[in-house]
Amino acid sequence: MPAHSQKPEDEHDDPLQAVILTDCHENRFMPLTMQTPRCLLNLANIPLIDYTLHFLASAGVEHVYIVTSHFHEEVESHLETAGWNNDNSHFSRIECIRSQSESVGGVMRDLDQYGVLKNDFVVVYGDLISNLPLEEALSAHKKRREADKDAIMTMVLRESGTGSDSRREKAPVFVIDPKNDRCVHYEDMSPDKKEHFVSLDPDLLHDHQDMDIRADLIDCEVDIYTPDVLALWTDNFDFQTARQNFLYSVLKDYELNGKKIFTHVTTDYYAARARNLREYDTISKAIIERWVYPWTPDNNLCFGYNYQMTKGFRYKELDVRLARSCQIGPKTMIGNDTSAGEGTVIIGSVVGRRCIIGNNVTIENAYIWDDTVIRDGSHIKQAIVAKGCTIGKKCIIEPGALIATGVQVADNTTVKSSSRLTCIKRKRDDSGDFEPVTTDTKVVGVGGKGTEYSPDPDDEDEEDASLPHGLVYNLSHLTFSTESFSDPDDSFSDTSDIDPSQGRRNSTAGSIISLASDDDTSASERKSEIAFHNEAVAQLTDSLAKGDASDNMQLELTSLRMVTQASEHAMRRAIVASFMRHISSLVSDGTSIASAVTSTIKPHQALLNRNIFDKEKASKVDQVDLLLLLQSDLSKRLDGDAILLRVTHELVNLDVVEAEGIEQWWNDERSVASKEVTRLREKTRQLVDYLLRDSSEDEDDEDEDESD
Amino acid sequence: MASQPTTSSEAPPSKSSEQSKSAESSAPPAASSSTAPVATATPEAPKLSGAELKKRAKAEKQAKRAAAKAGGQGDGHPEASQPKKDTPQKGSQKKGQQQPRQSAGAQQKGKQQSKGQEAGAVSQAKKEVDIPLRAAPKSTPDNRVFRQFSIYRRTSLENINKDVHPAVLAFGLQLSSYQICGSTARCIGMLKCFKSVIRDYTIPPDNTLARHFIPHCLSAQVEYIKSARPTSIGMGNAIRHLKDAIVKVDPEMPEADAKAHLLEVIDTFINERIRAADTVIVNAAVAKIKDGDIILTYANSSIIKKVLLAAHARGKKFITIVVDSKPLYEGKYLVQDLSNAGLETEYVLVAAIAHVMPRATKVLLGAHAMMADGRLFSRIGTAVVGLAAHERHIPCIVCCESYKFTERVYVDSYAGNELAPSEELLPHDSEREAWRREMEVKPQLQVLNLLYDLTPAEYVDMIVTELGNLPPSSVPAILRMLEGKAA
Amino acid sequence: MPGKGFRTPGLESFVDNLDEFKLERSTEVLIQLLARRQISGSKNCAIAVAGLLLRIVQDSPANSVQDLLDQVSQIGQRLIAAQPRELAVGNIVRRVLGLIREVSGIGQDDEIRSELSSMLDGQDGLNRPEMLHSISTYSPLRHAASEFTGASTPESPQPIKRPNFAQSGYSSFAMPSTKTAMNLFGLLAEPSYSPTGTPPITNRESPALSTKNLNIIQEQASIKETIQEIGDGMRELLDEVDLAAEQISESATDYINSNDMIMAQGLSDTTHKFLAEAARKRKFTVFVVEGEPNEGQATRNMILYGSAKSPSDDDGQEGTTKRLVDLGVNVVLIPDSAIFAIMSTVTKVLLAPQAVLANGGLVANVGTSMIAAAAQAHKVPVLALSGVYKLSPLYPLDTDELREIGSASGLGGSVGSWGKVNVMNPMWDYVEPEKVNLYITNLGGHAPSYLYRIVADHYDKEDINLGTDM
Amino acid sequence: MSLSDVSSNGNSYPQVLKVATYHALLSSDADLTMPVAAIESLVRALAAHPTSTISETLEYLKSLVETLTASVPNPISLSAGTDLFQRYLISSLQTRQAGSSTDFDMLRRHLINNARLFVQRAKDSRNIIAGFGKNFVRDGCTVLTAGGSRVVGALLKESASRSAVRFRVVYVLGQSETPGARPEGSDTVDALRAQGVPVATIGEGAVAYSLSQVDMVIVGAEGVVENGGAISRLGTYQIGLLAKAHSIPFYVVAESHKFVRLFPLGQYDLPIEQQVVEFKVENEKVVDELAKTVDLTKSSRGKRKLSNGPHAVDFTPPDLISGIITESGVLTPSAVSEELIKIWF
Repeated sequence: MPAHSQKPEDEHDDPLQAVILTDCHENRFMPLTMQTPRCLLNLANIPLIDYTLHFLASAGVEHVYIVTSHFHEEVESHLETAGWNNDNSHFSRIECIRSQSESVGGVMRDLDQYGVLKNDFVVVYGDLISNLPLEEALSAHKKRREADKDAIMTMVLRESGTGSDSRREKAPVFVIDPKNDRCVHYEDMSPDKKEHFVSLDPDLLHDHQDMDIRADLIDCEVDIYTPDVLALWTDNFDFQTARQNFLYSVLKDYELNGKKIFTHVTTDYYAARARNLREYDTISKAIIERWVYPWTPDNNLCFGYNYQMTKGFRYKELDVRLARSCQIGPKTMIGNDTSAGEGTVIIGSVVGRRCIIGNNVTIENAYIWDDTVIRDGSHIKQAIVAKGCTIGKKCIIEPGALIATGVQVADNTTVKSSSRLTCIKRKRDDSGDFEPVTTDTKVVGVGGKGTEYSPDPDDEDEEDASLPHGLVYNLSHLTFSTESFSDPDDSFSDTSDIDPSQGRRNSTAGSIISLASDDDTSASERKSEIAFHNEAVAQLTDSLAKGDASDNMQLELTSLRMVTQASEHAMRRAIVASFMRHISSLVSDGTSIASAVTSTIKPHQALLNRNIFDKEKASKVDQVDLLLLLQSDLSKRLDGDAILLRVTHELVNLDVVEAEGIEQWWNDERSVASKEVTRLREKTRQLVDYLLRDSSEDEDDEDEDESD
Repeated sequence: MASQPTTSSEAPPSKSSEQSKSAESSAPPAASSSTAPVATATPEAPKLSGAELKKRAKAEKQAKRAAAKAGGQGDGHPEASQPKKDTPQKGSQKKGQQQPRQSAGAQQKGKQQSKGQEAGAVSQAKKEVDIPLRAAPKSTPDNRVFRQFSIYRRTSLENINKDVHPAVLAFGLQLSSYQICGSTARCIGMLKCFKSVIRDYTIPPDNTLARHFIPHCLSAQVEYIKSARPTSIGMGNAIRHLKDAIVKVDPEMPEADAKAHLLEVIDTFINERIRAADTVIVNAAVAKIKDGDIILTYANSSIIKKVLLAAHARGKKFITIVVDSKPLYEGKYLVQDLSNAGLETEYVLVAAIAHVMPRATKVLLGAHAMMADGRLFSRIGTAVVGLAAHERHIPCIVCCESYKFTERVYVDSYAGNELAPSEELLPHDSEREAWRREMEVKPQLQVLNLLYDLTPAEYVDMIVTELGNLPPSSVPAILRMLEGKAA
Repeated sequence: MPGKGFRTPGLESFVDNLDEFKLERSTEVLIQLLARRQISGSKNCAIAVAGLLLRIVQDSPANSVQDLLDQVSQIGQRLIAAQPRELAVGNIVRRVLGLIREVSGIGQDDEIRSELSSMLDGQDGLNRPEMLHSISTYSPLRHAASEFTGASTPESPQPIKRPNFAQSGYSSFAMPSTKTAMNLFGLLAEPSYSPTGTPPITNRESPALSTKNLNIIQEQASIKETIQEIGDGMRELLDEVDLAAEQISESATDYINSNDMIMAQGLSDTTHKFLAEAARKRKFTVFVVEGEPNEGQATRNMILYGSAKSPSDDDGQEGTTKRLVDLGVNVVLIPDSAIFAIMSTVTKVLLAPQAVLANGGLVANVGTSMIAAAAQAHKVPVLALSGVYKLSPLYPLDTDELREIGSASGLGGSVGSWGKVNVMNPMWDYVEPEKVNLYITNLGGHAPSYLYRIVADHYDKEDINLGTDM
Repeated sequence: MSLSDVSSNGNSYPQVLKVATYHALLSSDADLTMPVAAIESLVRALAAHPTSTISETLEYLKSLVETLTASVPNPISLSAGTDLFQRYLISSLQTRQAGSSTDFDMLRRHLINNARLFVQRAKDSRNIIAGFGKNFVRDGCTVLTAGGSRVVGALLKESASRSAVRFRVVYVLGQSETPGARPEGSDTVDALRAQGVPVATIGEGAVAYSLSQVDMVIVGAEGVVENGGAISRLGTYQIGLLAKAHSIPFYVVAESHKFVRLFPLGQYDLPIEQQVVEFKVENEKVVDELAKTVDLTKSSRGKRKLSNGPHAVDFTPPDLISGIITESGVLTPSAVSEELIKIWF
């Protein structure tokens, strides 16, 4: 980037261009997005698209083309007011292109028609918030391009930390050749999909010595295109989406088109898209917590803002009137000309400009947009109240509620959780313009204005059922244990006795939901248990595969345990899970059950012994526990009963489990808790009977006092 | 240039091991004898010299340790140290090539020689405890810093003493890779390993446990553990405790019983001096936490974690600020665990201490060791935190089990400190590579990665021990008490 | 590669475009660059701002110095607003304003004052008769008469944005110079222009008026060369900023002795030059404190390549500056945590402030205050190296507001990975005056308690409150 | 001593008059500070006194000043005023083409005509201080103050008037000397509470105890001396020490006309002699010095006796002071001496 190497002119010879896609068809923010496109919604009191534009400006982009559709005028007028397209702006050209097409593919083809994009350009979405520097990616792209005409595209991806937030609804899997960052395969894995595996073309394997298969990448769809890409889109008129269709198939038939697509992975920068309300929420928080520095409120990037920050991420504009007894909690943002009355508490919320907030109002983790009036004694929690609304006295807005522009809620009304109020609806005719709704007093109370939003029938089909709408919802149906990637059937063994959503929540901590639920420690303990379990199982399975000595495995386990303070039970569960997984994999590879079992158990009896501490004791809790775990684990597996028999037998032979242990297990009602477990243990019956007949025991304490 | 360190290094070893702390007669010959070939070997093959150096370094170390150990138990030492002196010699030959692949960032063949050299240079350097005038022009004062400690880190299972028990082997690796970190965890881990060692040990005919076990079995383990990472004071105390017990074992006692007894001894140590102590301390410390407190802590001390979790469990409402720093970033684990447990937490790096300290109401610190004069020996950076707290009159509480107390007294943070490999300070492999290359050719460029520092007693307001809460000044009193108990 | 690649906007691109863009655009661009922190560091900011202002002065349509002043101070305030914590911006603007006054001798032009005071009366309840009294420190002609020239009727042009102290981290710092000497007398001074509006004494008034009119006349006559002159002055200012580091380093050998053990907070350009200069005569050791999380990379590169950028992203032209190690300095890189441990062997501490405040305190990269404290605890002298352009006339009212707080991702991990933990990454520290022993500027060494004087010499009282609010 | 030998030139009438004027002024106008009262009374005297030549006037003034200082128990801040006045005369005479009588008359007239104006200015300067001094009081901070300083009062009230800033005050109230009377500062406390500012009143003994929750200390001063130290109500010094010990910023608020040309080296180096530390043994009664000092006839030239009354002061050395807030901005103590030097040389 140093200047000396470059005359300023050539910026004008080949200016860096960019395309912003402001996707029109948008239901997740409904009814908020009825009259305004999503890219103009306020996030932390600034329209989304401004972040995107600043992002491009900071990358040195000179020409910007904004693809709009229904809301062409709105976008243009915004550019006008925000001074983006006056002649002093950073962009020497900024232009709105109206496109009727509903899909990315369509837009791309239109762009190709339009033919303004002569040289490499950046493609982003109008809801992108990011502070990552494109420079490296751009120059790398440029380099490759010069080297190889077919290097047509570079995707800029961000590494998510573990349990990152922006990863909830999509789990893209990129297969990348680490040597040249080339992306050789892409698969889109949404969590609700049942099958969790990537199918690789075998040829890849000998084309590339090593490949990274990464599911930890956050894809904000920041791409660097060469004009050829547009051509490619045009050639394949059936492509709709940029990833599932375009990327996937271009990579797939590399043989045909010979086009190469590359990735650029950044680690410690922020990039996210406000695709749904929960992301909207997390991003707002991220901005307030300055993750997106320098895109922080108090940097007042956009003209006319003058936020100041005080301790604890409290942002106030110059002219905010607060009563003496009014408390402003941390992570709060309040716009100009807003006043808050006595005894009012505002925590972790964003309040827009010109709002009037009465006395004794509580606003918690909520988003109040401009010009809204909130009367005395109302409580608002984890909700969005759009522009120009009125909330009456002593109202309660329950978590997840969505109140669209202009709605008026009468006094003493309770707005139900996750209800979405609006006061306009789209006309039935296809004119696309709006008409006021008939007020439903049940919802907004007598004297209120507005009603529950009902998605238009023609939108329904586009609603992706699996996708969450509200700010608050149960994530459990979306979650998947990290392990379930490697080996689906095991994901049960966690879920069986721990609800992963519990654990998951913590990892999504920071999102609104977590605030609601995280305070109970049980959840967090389970979280750490899950963590331990997955970790341990992973460790053990591959050391089993590697055939490590059980000593090392034990040490690994204990060290892991020291970190998570997992219970002995957890230890056993981990061991059982991994062992059984190993066995069943052996079996599925055609090994006989018997040999599979012995080969797995025998070398590691020490390990098992170390985790059974009740040899002397009369009641063999641990052994019973072990067996129960076996039972439950195997109940999910192919011919589990046979394996169970083998395993128990093996265990008895190795004196890992004593006859009493078996006996107590057999008589334990938990072992007949459910139908299939009972079925499972049938095969083992004769063994048990045999054992119970002659309970001959020989003493042996194997490393017993390893216990802690 | 490259061979510079070696050439300057003929003389040092012998003189060094003289005044190496508890050195006694038998060590120096051993050391210097092992060095003799090196001196000649060096010039023609720098590659060799690297390996050689390491070898000599190692040999010396062992000799020295042998010496040190000799202090511990009477005779039987010479034959003990004999085998050890040559095993490494053939071994470390290989090690020259070995080293690179082991070292953290995967590196290529190209580096071997230099790698060896670096380690060699340092391990050789560390022997010169004083700065001989002769070396003055070449070595400016600061080199002192380096010459004092061992930077030697075993990262492989190559050529170790055959007597080392597998459990101990694994343990060693976890030490050197920080998988087991924090003095308490290390101490417990070690003792556990010793238990399995004792279990698998059999007294050879016509010998007694008291006389045979330490020199022929235990010492090997200790050596190895030390070679993985210098033992902490707590571990030292534990070892001494064990040795005492062993020496006291009645020769008449049947083997099984004796072993059982020793296991017993270890268990009681773990349970009384560490586990029970912890619970007592936790209770005492929790009592000091009030609602609305803002507790600031540094790095990741196991005991502090227990305290905070316990306090939270007992429904106290407080905020925890975790201050963290290079090289280990342990605080990240702490803060995650706390936050998972539902505590309200904040996280900053130590540089930002001035920003967070004013808000803090109490400072809780863990200890690596307590010096007899009440100074706190703990993770590097602790001193700064202590200072910041002291400046603002914020009470600074140290939680420390009494088994970490030591009669030793240091005046500055150099004494008794541990120097970790400099790579750990450098983020990327590429950068490590660049620095390593640079540091070879430019001896005046160094990266200093100390692991501990010494906090002046006046920065500490209270020490919570299982024997009660006490001011730093009464640490020696406690020590006396403990001596009394032991005797 | 960037050669033909795209370049992220920054100081270079700005300076290059300065001449071709329209003035307005350049201004906008600079404001954005500052706000986006794409131009950061006191030196870069100073250069950029000075560059822009120079341009303004050169092709300003202003037909009176007054217009020029207004123009500059308006744009100046917007620049300050863009990055209020980067005090260098404000400093340069004030310096330029002062310069204009000095050159044009408008120092005692009452219009500004009366207007200024009127604004102050009006909006801040501040009225300070003595201010009307004060003579610009720059004014070469300090004729006693000036003290009587009274403003008859303040015809105030567009009101300057009111210094809204409520939000500002700063307050004006008194100018103890002749003018404040006068303002002790302010109480008893001639009332002619007092807000209480006692009828002025006529025969005092006339000469005043005449002198004033005179001023204005000769102004309009000489406006062109005045502006010429101002331009030259500003170029000097630019040079001062440019050469500050060198000038400071010239005195290096007075402060660093052989076998010194220096601890340096990072390796800023200034520090580097300073040490390099000293290394030519002396042999010493420097412990470089890394300055994680924000400065670490730069520091390491500075040691290794002699430039803050690693050669890779500096296409091949590293080693422009000679590295300390090549000069025979013992360089020891230490992490921030090791400060206290090392301090016992250190003989001097070198700080490189972002900005220096009039009370003798300073703002520098985070960790500095910790170092200063440790040094104090060990009774180690602390030297701060700072160009005069970093010396700000502001008094820190709220030290929290001096500090830039950066992105937590500097501490590694992404938002999600931190869960509910509140991660903070402050980038700057404030160091109290009593923790600094000596300031070494391009004018020489000063005790912190004396800085107020240097401030007085470099800034014109009128300009101090300039847009401190944003 | 008798009135007659007070003045050098026998003419005693104006003396009495103006000493009376001084006290009258002080009592008449509550927020009139001693230096200003002094100045004004000087001006009036000047008006009454038909002097023609410069030297004569100066001479006359000198004598006036002496009487005046002689007349009050604690002349420190008063002398600030008188000094200022004299210096102003002299310096402004010098700046003019010295000696030309028209100029002198001019000056004289200016002074006489604008007596009220000076007072007004003095009061304005207080407002100015309040006007920007209030910026020291940040949102959510706690201020500790002591004594009955009107400037500090004004400053705090001003701050309280800003809705953006919510702050708390810890007010140190000494016990009132005359039993029954409320300790000085109580009215400020009431005023603040009336404005909704939470105020805690503590005894002087509780300062150290409360400091840990205080963000800054703001006190007034009777006089600011040459080394930048402050002479202020008894008890200020100890607060300064404590603030230093807790590294809490300690600000002194004073109008610039309170700058005194005085260089005390310590507590007992003040131009007045106070019987603060009085050693007694049983049944030895201490004479009530206070009563005496009030009436003139008792008072002797030079140092006046003054017991631990409301006027007792102590000296806060500059190293304890973080900043001196004057109407022209914040001065570091080091800057003060320069100020004064400039007036006198």
